[in-house]
Amino acid sequence: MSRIGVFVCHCGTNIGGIVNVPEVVEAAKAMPLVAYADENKYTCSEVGQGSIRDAIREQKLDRVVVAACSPRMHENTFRKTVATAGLNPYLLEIANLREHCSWVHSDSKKATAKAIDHVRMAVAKVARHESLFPKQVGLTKRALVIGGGITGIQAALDIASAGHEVVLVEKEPSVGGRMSQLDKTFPTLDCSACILTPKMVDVAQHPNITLLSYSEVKEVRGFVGNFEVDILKKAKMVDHKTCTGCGTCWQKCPEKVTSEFDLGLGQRTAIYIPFAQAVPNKPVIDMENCRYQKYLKWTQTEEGKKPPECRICEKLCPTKSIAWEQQEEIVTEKFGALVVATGFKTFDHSVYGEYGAGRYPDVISSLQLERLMSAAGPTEGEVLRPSDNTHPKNIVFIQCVGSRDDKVGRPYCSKVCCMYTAKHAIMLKEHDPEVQCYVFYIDIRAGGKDFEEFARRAQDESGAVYLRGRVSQIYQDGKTLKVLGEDSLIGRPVEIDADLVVLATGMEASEDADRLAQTLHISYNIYNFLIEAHPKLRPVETQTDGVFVAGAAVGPRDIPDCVAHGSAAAAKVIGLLSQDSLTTDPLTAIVAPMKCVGCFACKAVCPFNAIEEQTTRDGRIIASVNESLCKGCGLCVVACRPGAINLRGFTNQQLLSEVMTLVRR
Amino acid sequence: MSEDNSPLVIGFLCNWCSYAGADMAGTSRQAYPPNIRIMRVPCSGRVDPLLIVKCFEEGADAVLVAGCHPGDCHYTEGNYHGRRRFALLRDLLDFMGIEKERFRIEWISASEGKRFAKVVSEFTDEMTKLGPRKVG
Amino acid sequence: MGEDFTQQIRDKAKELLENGAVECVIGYETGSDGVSARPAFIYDAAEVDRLAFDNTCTHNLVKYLLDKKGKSTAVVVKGCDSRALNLLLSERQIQRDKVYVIGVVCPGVVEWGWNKRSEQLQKRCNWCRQHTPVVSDFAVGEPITEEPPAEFADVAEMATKTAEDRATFWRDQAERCIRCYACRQACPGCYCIDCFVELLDPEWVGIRIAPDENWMWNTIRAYHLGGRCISCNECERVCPVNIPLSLLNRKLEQEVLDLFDYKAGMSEDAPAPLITFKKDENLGIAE
Amino acid sequence: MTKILGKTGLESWLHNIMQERALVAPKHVGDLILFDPVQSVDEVVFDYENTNLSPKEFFFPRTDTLFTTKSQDNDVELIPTIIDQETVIFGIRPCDARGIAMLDGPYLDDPADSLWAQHRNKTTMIGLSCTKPAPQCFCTSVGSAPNDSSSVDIMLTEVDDGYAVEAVTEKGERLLQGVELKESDVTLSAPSCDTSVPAEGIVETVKKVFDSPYWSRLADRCIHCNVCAYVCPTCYCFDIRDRTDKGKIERIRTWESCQSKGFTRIAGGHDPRADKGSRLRQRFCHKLLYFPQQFGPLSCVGCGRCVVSCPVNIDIREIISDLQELGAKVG
Amino acid sequence: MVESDHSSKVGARTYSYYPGCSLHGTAAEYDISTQLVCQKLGIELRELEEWVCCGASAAHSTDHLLSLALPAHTLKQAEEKGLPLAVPCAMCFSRLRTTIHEIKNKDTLNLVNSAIGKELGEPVAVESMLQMLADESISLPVTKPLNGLKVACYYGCLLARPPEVVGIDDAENPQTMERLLVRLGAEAIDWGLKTTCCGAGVAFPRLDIVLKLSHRLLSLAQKSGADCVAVACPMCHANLDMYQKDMIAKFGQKTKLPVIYFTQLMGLALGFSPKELLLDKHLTDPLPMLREKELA
Repeated sequence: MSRIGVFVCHCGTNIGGIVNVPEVVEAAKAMPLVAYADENKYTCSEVGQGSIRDAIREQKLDRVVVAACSPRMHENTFRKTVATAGLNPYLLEIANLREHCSWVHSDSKKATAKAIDHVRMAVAKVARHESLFPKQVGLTKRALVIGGGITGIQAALDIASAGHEVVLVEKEPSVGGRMSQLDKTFPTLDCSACILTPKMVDVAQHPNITLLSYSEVKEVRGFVGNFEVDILKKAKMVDHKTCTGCGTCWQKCPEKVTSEFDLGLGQRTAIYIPFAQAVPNKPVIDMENCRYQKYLKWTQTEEGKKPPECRICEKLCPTKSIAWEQQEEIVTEKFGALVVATGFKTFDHSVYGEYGAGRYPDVISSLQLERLMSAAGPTEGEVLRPSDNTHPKNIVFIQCVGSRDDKVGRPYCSKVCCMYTAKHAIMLKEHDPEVQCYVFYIDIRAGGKDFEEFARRAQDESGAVYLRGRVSQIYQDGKTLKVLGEDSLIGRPVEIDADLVVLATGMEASEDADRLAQTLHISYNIYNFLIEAHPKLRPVETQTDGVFVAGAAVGPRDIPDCVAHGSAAAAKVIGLLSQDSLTTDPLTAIVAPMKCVGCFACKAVCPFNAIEEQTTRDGRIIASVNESLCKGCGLCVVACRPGAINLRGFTNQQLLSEVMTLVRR
Repeated sequence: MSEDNSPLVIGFLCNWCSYAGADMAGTSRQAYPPNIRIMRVPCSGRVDPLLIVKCFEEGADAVLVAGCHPGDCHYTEGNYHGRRRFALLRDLLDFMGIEKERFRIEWISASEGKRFAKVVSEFTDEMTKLGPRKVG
Repeated sequence: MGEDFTQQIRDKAKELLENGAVECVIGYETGSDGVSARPAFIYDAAEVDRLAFDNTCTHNLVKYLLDKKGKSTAVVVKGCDSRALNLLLSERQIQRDKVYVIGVVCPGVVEWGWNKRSEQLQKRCNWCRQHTPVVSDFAVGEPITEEPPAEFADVAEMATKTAEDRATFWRDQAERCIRCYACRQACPGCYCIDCFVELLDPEWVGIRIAPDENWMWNTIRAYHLGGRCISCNECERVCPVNIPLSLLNRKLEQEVLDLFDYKAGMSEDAPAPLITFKKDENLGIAE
Repeated sequence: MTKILGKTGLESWLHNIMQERALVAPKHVGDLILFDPVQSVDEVVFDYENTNLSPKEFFFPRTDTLFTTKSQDNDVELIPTIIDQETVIFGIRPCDARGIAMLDGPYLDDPADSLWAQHRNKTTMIGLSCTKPAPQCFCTSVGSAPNDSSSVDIMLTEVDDGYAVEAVTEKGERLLQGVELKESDVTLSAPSCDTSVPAEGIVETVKKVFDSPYWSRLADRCIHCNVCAYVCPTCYCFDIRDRTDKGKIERIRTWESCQSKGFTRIAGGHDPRADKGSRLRQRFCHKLLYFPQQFGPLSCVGCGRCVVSCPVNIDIREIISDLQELGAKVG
Repeated sequence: MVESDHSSKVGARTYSYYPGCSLHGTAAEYDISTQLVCQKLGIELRELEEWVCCGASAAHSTDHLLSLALPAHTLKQAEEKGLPLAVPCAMCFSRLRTTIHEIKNKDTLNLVNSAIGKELGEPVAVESMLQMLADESISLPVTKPLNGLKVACYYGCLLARPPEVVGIDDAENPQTMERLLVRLGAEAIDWGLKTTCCGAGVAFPRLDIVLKLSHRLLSLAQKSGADCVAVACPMCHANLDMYQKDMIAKFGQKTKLPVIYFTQLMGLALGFSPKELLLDKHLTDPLPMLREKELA
């Protein structure tokens, strides 16, 4: 006869405010096998946990039900509590009286009845719990960081400096991410390249870090401590072992193509490094635009004009590093932990018809302005109007383009635009004292350290005119851009003849972040930002053990937060990899050999190939579970008609007793 | 049927998405009728048709199974299998006399707290209108 | 039809037994009423003359292969029974090399009972679109080309009733069920060591032979046959209280055809619908 | 002098019985004929060979509650089931009646089964002798006859202008009070029935052929369903398990059969009768050896239901003659 | 009035025609040019017998139900005729389309039905004349291409907004009229204020605003090199055409910019004379410019 202890929590007034806790305790006492029932103000507090431990000892309890908040919050906490009192941590069940009861129902009588039912179900389930013992599983002490922006770089450096091997995978030919496209950084106006490039070099030279640029993660298998990742290394057509990065090839390459790095404002060659300080500082060949590749394709189809055979880079390369026969290659590597730092991309403002839908060349995005202001940019730092390369005098900034706007499906605030617009206003005034900046804004959000002061400086020292209101239309009137807006503080329409309009475009999740999330089995929200395990308490972890997320891939974030996030994720990985072995989750499937008829429906449905074939003494071939691969989803249990396979922690008996106690109450 | 003959709805929620969605409904205080009793399962693929038929055999008025949106499953394929099982089961139950509307399947993600509250409210109202089970 | 088929079967059985290809030939023989057929197990070549084939040979003999695991056995199968071979092969219950299949092209079986025999075809033979065995090592009779696909009139007729009428109809059937499990024991698809209905823990179905428990038993038995039932209709024939189990099986057969475009037992390696899936299929739920 | 009750007289008599007692009679249910409580006389079927299921169900129901519990402040009181409903079974065939009477042996031996006892004395059996026995009937071969009235309370025999009435027990007589019967001198003919089943000395034969391979060969085609046991008037095995619902606990007894897998499974999983042959042999040994040794008569009344209902035609008459043949050879 | 034959034969392109009050009044030249162009293109216009005011006047700001009930009458007639409804005037077009949009709501539908005393069924397709004539599948037998004519297409507000009701190709930068005129040989200039308000709505109380907005429009069109402005709405035409004298007085605009209906330009291209197209009826006379371009 087991003795079950039920501990009902007030959670301050969160539960006690609606649910009549004493009534629940009384009802619990009357339930079968319940030997002890009590209530606590805060069961998760030290006092609360102490009362559980004492009750276990004094009342000789062998099973515990905690009726409090969601098991997703404190199941582990209470498992540790009962473990310290000498009880197997899995002889515990949590009844959700807060998120699923008191917080969503106002009728106290019905909420209490529901609470009692939830406790009754928990008691019925815990009565069928058995002691479970986690197993130790080997661990690959290697980490994979996906995304070579500042967040990924920071995470990789921290993990590597803790002595673990790191592979950093970057989709572009060079690491650096969005930050490498910036000119200055707020609020300190540090030059972005000056603070980023050293870290990029560190990443390239760090003995523990293997940098796989121009590569993408294709598939991820396995589980925490034992991930197996297929990485696609795209064909560079250049042998980076022999290439010294002397630059002859990209200086002589005849094919000029618009540069993605410069966001269409500048050009690059077919064989190129995206920007001067690129790391690795060795080029890749753009297969679409390389003249020789076009020539090769032409030879197969023989249509249209015969393109030149070119191969100039091959002729001029001092180290003969051009390797036309190079193929893309998939390498499969084992890792213990994964960090996703895939960063963000800026909002495509061409959806705004009222701002010219991308037709007016002098209406540019803020990142394009960064390129114009950058010394390594297409105009070597001279801010010129893309239409006629003249110096703009009146510059209009429009805030919240693709942020805080339901019409384009981006209701969230991108957090950093107010700050970089203030930076732009300050820097532009420094570049050219005659510049007059106007900023159309809804609210200025400058919530970081020294941020508000920085934003004030843009208005007080740099003379930027901040107009609270939205711009209704921009149209080209001869050489100038007419900006029709409104200053809602004085309630008057405003019209500005602008030489240059800069749209403060918001932040979005990077390209096909959803596909990567699905590969990693982590969830993402409707904007494709990755969902962290808990927004407040576990910001860099995810639902999947061993997969961590950091930086702007999780949500709009500025550089200081991204770096902090990168280090936080690294700390989590270091914590994980510092253990010699991992304790697996014991909630795995188990086969009853006498009942299995060997139809292997379980093997057909198991997503993790965790079902193996085993021959019994009397020659029958039956199923058996590889517990290190089994993730405890339970698909096999439902597929098994004779009920030969069961799932620890959610056994058929436990779930059935929950239903039976509910319907036969 | 509970005492005041408002319908008894039994909910099987997958731990990674729908149960978290229900938690989200809680944290954002999205009220919904208290008829539902929620059971946590690792995945919608763990919900056994035997359990669902047992609920109806024992007189439950309605069963809700909620899992991750196809493609989002924490175990990659759980809801795909679940979808097939429930599609077949729902037709069989309908054929046996349990109205199709009494067995509802929804894909609710971890961030759709409001939608969870809406689904439960709609479902409970629908069941109240449908009235008690006439046979068995 | 009978005389020629019977002789061919006898000759083949004699040949197989004499050259030791099989230890036992499972066929049909005339029953104690001298009118209807019953399964026959011939171990000795001399007894092949007991074998007979006529239009009362209804039993699905494939079920007996489950008792002959590992022993090479010959079995007489009609069109519908042969699909059970594919089912058991795909679920790894029998080995193809241990089974010698005598496939008889079946012109249809008549309504019969003990000491009763009518000339009217069984209703399942009117629906049948599988007169020619899908698997056979030795064919008896000319293959028949099939007419257009079966329509499910009986299922459609049931579907026109209101939910309450359907519930009452099945409750009456459940009232009569005496849980003798003949339907399970006759079905080639039911080979679990411990059937869910007899499990004590978890006790899915209570011990009482009462309408509620019987309703659950019939529902889950039908569900477990979803996408697996090869509609040999033995379950309905053996039921002592005449519960229309074919209605349930054919409803699921139709649903499986509509939803997954799958027909049970047609090939050895096609995975059953409920243990596979297609990512982007739209099954009309929760969309 | 035989007393006659006209058809209309019989119907009105049955109508009166129905007023204070539950009347069970053969009734059309779908295309079956089953013993079932009837609400009006016109539901009763008079001309039939025999019902598909035996009437044992009204003495040994398929599901029965032995007792329920009532608990206050943690002591538990057991409340046995009391049957106060008076029942009359009309149209029971002599073989079935004899089957019921035969089960008094196992059920009423000390310690008597209270439920069976209550059913027996609360139920009156109005027998209907068989005018034309069915091909599967062989009651005369096992010590009974189409007009054997030894186990019924009242025996009716159909004659031209009604039914000859014979009150066998005083329970029968009490039931017949107030029913005017006509005198008639018509003589009742004794219909013949299959007497070819060599049941004589079968008990000894079964003992001799217990280890013969005949049993496993016979069991080849048996699919081990429970049909034969559940339709048989003399099978009386059951299973017991507790059930809780809304706080009330009841001990349930239901039909069970020696053919089910696990019927003889013992703790630890061993099953002495795991193979098919031994389970099938158990059925016929119980009927033709163990029961006669313990209670006298063969535990088969020759109703032929198992012969008709068995999906694979395992025919007890064929088996008895095979066994006699085998027995003779063994010597 | 141009007689349109009411032959019962329904040609490939047969429309019910809803001219609206302006086209029977001040915008007669839009009506005539439309009828002529349609005749030439083999499009049969059958004017509804008892069409009523479309409610575009002050009605829709004072009585919302009235502004729906009036167009509902016309929709009912068009429904009975069973032909798609062609509507040249942007204001009528906007009212009819808004009504169809609003009666999707059951309660509004019941209110309107009770107001007009009839049951509105499934509404017929309502197309503006611009959308109908700009259809690429209509072959244009151009006899006198408008070579050298630079046209600024002006849509105004009602043809462009709200996009989900009027179904224009792009609410900010529509190209329907440009594509049509280019097929006629003209050159459509790219300018930013095609769908900006001309102020006509407040013409009486605040004429100063009208002059400011219209002047901004016309001066940008002129600066962008337009020889004339093409419009598809009587209100735009009246407002831009009527006050050019005041604009010159107030803002010193150099030369006048003729404002022409796009159907008149189509008429010219299809060979009709300016006289037939009533091109001499405009306050800002377009004929000198057209003669200079050898189009008149």
